[in-house]
Amino acid sequence: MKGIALKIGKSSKLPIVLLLIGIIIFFTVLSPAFLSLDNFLNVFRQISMIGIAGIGMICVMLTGGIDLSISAQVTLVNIVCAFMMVNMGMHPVPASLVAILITTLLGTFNGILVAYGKLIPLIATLCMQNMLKGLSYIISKGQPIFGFPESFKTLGQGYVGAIPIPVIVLIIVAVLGAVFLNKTYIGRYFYCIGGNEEATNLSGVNTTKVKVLAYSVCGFFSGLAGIVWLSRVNSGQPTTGNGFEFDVISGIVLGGVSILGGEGDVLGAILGVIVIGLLNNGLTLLNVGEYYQLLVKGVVLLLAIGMDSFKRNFKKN
Amino acid sequence: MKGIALKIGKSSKLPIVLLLIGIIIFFTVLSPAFLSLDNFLNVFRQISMIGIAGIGMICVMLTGGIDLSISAQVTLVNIVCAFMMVNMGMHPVPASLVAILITTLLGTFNGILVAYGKLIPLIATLCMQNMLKGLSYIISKGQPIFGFPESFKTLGQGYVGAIPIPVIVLIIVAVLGAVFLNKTYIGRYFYCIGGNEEATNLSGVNTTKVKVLAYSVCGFFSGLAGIVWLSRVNSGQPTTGNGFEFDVISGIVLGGVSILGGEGDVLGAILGVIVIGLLNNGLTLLNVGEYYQLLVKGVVLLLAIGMDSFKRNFKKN
Amino acid sequence: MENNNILSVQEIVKEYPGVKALDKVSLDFRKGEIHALMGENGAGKSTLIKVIAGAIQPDGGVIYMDGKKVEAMDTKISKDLGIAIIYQELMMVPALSVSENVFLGSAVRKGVMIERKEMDRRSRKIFEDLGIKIDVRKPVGKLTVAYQQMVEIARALSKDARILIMDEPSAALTEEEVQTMLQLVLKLKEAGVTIIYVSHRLDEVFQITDRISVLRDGQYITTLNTKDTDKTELIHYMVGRDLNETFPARNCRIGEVGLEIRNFSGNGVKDISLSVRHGEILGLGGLVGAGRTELAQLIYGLRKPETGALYLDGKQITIRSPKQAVRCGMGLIPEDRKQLGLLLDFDLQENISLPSLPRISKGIMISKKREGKMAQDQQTALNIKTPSMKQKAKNLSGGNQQKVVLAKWLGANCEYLIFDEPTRGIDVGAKQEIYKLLNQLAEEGKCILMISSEMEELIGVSDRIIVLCEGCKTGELTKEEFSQDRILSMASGT
Amino acid sequence: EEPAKSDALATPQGTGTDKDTAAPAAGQENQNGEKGSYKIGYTIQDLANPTWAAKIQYITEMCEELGWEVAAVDNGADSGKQITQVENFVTSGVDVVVVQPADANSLTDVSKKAHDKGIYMMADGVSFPEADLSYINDNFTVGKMVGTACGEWLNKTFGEDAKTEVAIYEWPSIKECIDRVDGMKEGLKETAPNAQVVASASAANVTDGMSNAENILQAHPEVKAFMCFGDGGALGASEVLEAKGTGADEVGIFSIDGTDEALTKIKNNTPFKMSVSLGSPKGQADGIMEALKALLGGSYEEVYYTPNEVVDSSNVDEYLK
Ligand SMILES: Nc1ncnc2c1ncn2[C@@H]1O[C@H](COP(=O)(O)OP(=O)(O)OP(=O)(O)O)[C@@H](O)[C@H]1O
Ligand SMILES: Nc1ncnc2c1ncn2[C@@H]1O[C@H](COP(=O)(O)OP(=O)(O)OP(=O)(O)O)[C@@H](O)[C@H]1O
Ligand SMILES: [Mg+2]
Ligand SMILES: [Mg+2]
Repeated sequence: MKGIALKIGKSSKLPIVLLLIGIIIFFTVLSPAFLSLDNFLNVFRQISMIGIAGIGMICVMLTGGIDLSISAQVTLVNIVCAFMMVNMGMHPVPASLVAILITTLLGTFNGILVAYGKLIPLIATLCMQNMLKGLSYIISKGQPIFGFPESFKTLGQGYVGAIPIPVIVLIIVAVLGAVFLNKTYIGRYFYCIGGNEEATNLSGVNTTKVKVLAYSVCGFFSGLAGIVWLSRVNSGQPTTGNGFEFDVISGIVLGGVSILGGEGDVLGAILGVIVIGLLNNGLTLLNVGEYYQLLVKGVVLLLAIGMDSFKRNFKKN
Repeated sequence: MKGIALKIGKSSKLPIVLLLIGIIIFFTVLSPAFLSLDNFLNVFRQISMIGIAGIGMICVMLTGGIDLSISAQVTLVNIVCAFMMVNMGMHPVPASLVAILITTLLGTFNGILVAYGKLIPLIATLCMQNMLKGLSYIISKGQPIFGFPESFKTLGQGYVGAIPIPVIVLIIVAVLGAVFLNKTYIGRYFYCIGGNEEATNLSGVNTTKVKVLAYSVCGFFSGLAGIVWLSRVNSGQPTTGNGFEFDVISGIVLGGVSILGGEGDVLGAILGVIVIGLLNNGLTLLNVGEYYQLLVKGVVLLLAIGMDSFKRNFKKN
Repeated sequence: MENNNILSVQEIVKEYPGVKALDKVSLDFRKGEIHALMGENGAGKSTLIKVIAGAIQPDGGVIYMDGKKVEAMDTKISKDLGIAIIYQELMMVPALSVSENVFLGSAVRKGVMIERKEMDRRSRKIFEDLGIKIDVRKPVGKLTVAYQQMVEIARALSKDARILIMDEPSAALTEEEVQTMLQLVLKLKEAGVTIIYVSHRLDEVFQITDRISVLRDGQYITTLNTKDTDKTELIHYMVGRDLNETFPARNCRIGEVGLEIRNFSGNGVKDISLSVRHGEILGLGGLVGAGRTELAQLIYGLRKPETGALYLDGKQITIRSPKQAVRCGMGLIPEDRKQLGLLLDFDLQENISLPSLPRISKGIMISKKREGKMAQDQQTALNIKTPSMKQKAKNLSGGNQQKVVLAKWLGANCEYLIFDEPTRGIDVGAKQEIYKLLNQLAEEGKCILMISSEMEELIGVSDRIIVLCEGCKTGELTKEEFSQDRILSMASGT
Repeated sequence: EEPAKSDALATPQGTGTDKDTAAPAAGQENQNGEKGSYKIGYTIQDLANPTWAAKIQYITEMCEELGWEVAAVDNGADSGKQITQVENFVTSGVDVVVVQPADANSLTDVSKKAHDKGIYMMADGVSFPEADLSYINDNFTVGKMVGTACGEWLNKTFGEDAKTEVAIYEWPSIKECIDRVDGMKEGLKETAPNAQVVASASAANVTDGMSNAENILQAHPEVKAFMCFGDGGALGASEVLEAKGTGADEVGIFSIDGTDEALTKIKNNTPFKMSVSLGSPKGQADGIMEALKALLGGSYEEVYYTPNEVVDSSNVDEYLK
């Protein structure tokens, strides 16, 4: 705990932490329902899917790439896993594993397109997004698939003590992700590639393979997020996940992950995602209408990143 | 004409031109309705808004930025211009001009955020998108605004000879854009900033101001696109423009505009946009269902950029 | 093939569009020798090194390591064979720490986990051996070029290589640091490491190498035993004609004070006053980190000074941005040409015309004719070696790139020029040309402020020298007072 | 008490028994007895949909008059987001959550949470199993009304034996719209068996409606009718036909929603022939308010249906204000 506090003080996390504190104070003052363990657990459960998929996205973005197809991967996981359980009578566990395997392979395919095929990540994964979306519709014929075994709900809706299981999954995933990115040499390769791909390659690192790996990891976490999602909503829907990639990307970029690659970490990303989650939650608690929510969210985020940028540039001079 | 042909042969346009030809042959064989002047004019009219806004987006992307708020700018223009005409009884011409002025100013504001405020373009303009969307909803209360003066239709629905006016607007804008980017030194500055901002700054270019200008230009063209759009649909809708930024960005990136800045041109961008327009058109002519359209579009675009990338890398070795 | 050849290349060919970078080059390197690779800018030295490293694939030819043919060399194989390389271009990951960069691609690890403490410890040790104080936890991006170069050297040293290839490792270093490094190189040689050394500094080459091979225009010319040759002969082989390696004389007609700063502080420098007269070259000396680049940034409007005033021809002017500086007739040749001097993906013509665009335009329309002519003129004037001015800047050799940066400012007709390490990484021939150019510019009455870490250059070219140490001005020397010892003692603040 | 029959035509259906089994007892007593002020959380699929937006607007106004509070949010047809919103409503302590479900099967868990806290769950548009009260429309029937009207018009205009071509605007990612389209096809088949659906495209807004109409007419110039799941796409098709100068008797457009914009077109003798009104936004709002009052009053029916009324040139003036 002290370690983290120190780290925050030293690193560039200060602005986002301040923002977080600011938001919490603001909403606490205005809404009595806001500051409660219950509500915070709510928020955490709500952001858990974004957070889980975010961990994968960090990997890709560190290498200087991006994966817009994660939303469609989530959709596909929803449909495929639901289909296997309902139409093929599979047990939830193998069905989930197969679904995650599929997105991991899809991620790998994205990686191959980008690393070996040298396609522009933005466009390649956008194409994949379209294809996977189409595929999900075709499999489901546009209809929701529901009626899962009762046990399947546990992952998305269950609790361990007072803590929702998705939150626990998120925490585990985040810790693993942080260790992976910080402490393993493969994680460091992601940073190296984003920072200077040529230099990394010249140092004898097979940057192509490492990049593929980043996308596979991303696929894996999208799959996991998709399963948690499915279990939470308890019905496989072809519209699930629309726009999800944007939530994920904007959250982690707010938390300091650079779209140019080479910069960012799990802690920051999670903080960024939490900020967005709290904003959504707080504004609803305050009974701010949808229209005004858009406006307010825009202004708050703008102020937030403005403050951050100001800090950074102020320090420089 | 020969000049363009030569240019295409020499430059990197070959793959996208081949793709275009491939698509045309493919649909011509399968659908008798495809290959006709009428249909092509149709397609051009359909893509004209994307093309017009695309010209502005090129400017921003050349400098290494991006403007996700263009969709919301289009929405705002729709609502504000409609509001001025219907609720305030303004004449279409001043109403349009005021609306375009507003988006130009909004673009300038984006530019200030990015250039002076040093905010990350992706996030800053995403915030703006939210805010402007919220604003449009608030102004319109979610209701369409309709009942414009009859004359207003001309811009979006009229013809000069056989050619739809939006197409003419697109052509004029594209030619102006091409000249601006290719032949003027300010256009060159956009490229230079994307190529190496610091070096450009050291060479005595006020990169900050030039970047602001790029966003202003982008705002201007979003405004123009919005007015054409409003005139075409003849009703100001608060949903207009949702997802528009994606169409624009994917079209021009397909046409070779780099998301890293410094690369791309108007001709390529327009070709990219046309490819997407023809795909949409051809697939509908063939009565390919929504689900399968997504799949097919994904595959075709992937093949297209794959071919392009293959060519590029093949040539290198 | 001789037994004691550790590495040999046979008939290596590498062609780029319009350039034969390597034309059937064959060379042997003996175990445990220090072998210099010499040649003008663009001779093909770096290309040969990249072929050996497996960073680029040759169009023809064979590489033998320990007498065995190496099929399809790549970076991984060369690393495994014990070849370590210091590239001419800095190969850094800016956001990562010094020690992670030192161990880039070969992190110390236990299983999949990296051992950060161990890496820090080992890199600290390497820097100690090099006699350099550096915070190994600091992100490399925060270091100046000189320090990054040190990191590059440390990286090669960390590898316990059998063959160490150094492509202009000294280009960014000061005399003192070069000496420390050379001592280390000699120590490595004693330990049996083979060293291939590329440098444009003849002194270094004669000081440490055993043999010297010369390339010219992509062709192998000859190999000489260092002790059997001298500078004149070597230069003859390199440039294909005789050239004496002294500083060209100049009849200086020094005029009025042109550029003057009074009491500049901020950006790491403290209370600096200096003035440059028309027709004068003012040298700015000091050790790495003395704050010379920072001072140049202040003058050029890139950073805001906290105090102080700037006068151009007696008029006080506040310069807030490079744009204003350029408008007032200033030009800056930055020390890091790749990051700050050039648009690498743009062609030479576009690079050269950039500062002059408004001037050569009709209204806002660029006149392609004038632009082309301007580039052509500069190519002739500076003898830039390239098949075409439409070549991308990144495809030029280091020396020619530097000429392009110079061409930018010469084309812009600047009155006050700041040169930050103008001959870094430039061959003898080109150096001479640049010295001549400096003289010529001075004769035209321009004010020139030249930052240089090469003592001889500083003394040979300047009319007056100012020395900085830790951001403060520690001395000023007139031509008669020039001496290496005095400058060094001022630079180190003693 | 039985909700008074309003002109909203909100007709209570069902057994008429008090639903105190499902009704949360705890919430009822403290909220019913003491405060006359209620908080309502409303999550709707798309707040940019003019009908829905207007409906919410009316509801908000009516609630304000009563001193109630309404928070309306947009779930974008995303079931995950919807659950989040309901959770947030539950946390903020509303009395009723009204849901226009993005997915009727995904609300089990949150509904339980709501019920545990004594909060009512109400369905708008589409029912879901845990809803205490449903205010719904029957999408298949509505679709069938469109199909029937279209078939009758085709028969009348081109004769019963004519092999006419028909295009459909769908939105296949939403179940309710799929039901509507199924109903359209059925209605058309029953009334005009010779008519053939030659094209279907997804068009939810005016812009897509226009592009698709242009493309469809290119491929099938003989298309005589457009059946649309909503007024958005239909308005686009109408815009294209009007611009082409197509006469009102040449092509017909049939749609659902009954928005003012559509009704204006119907009145002005354009190809736009009819739109099924699901009650004017005001009427719907009235219906929902009645249902809400009944629900909060503790005596309510399980299901209330929206009115489905064909609006065409014969009765358009009654609906246009
Ligand atoms: N990627 C490339 N594309 C095209 N030409 C290239 C490329 N790399 C090098 N060249 C050309 O090959 C030639 C040899 O370049 P090289 O970098 O090997 O020279 P060098 O001897 O290292 O020069 P310097 O001393 O300036 O570093 C030059 O003419 C250069 O322009
Ligand atoms: N030990 C060090 N570790 C890291 N950075 C250092 C160290 N010492 C100095 N620096 C950096 O170097 C800067 C000064 O370097 P600068 O490039 O201005 O010197 P210079 O005199 O221009 O030298 P040169 O141009 O020869 O590299 C300092 O502001 C500081 O940021
Ligand atoms: Mg070289
Ligand atoms: Mg320096």
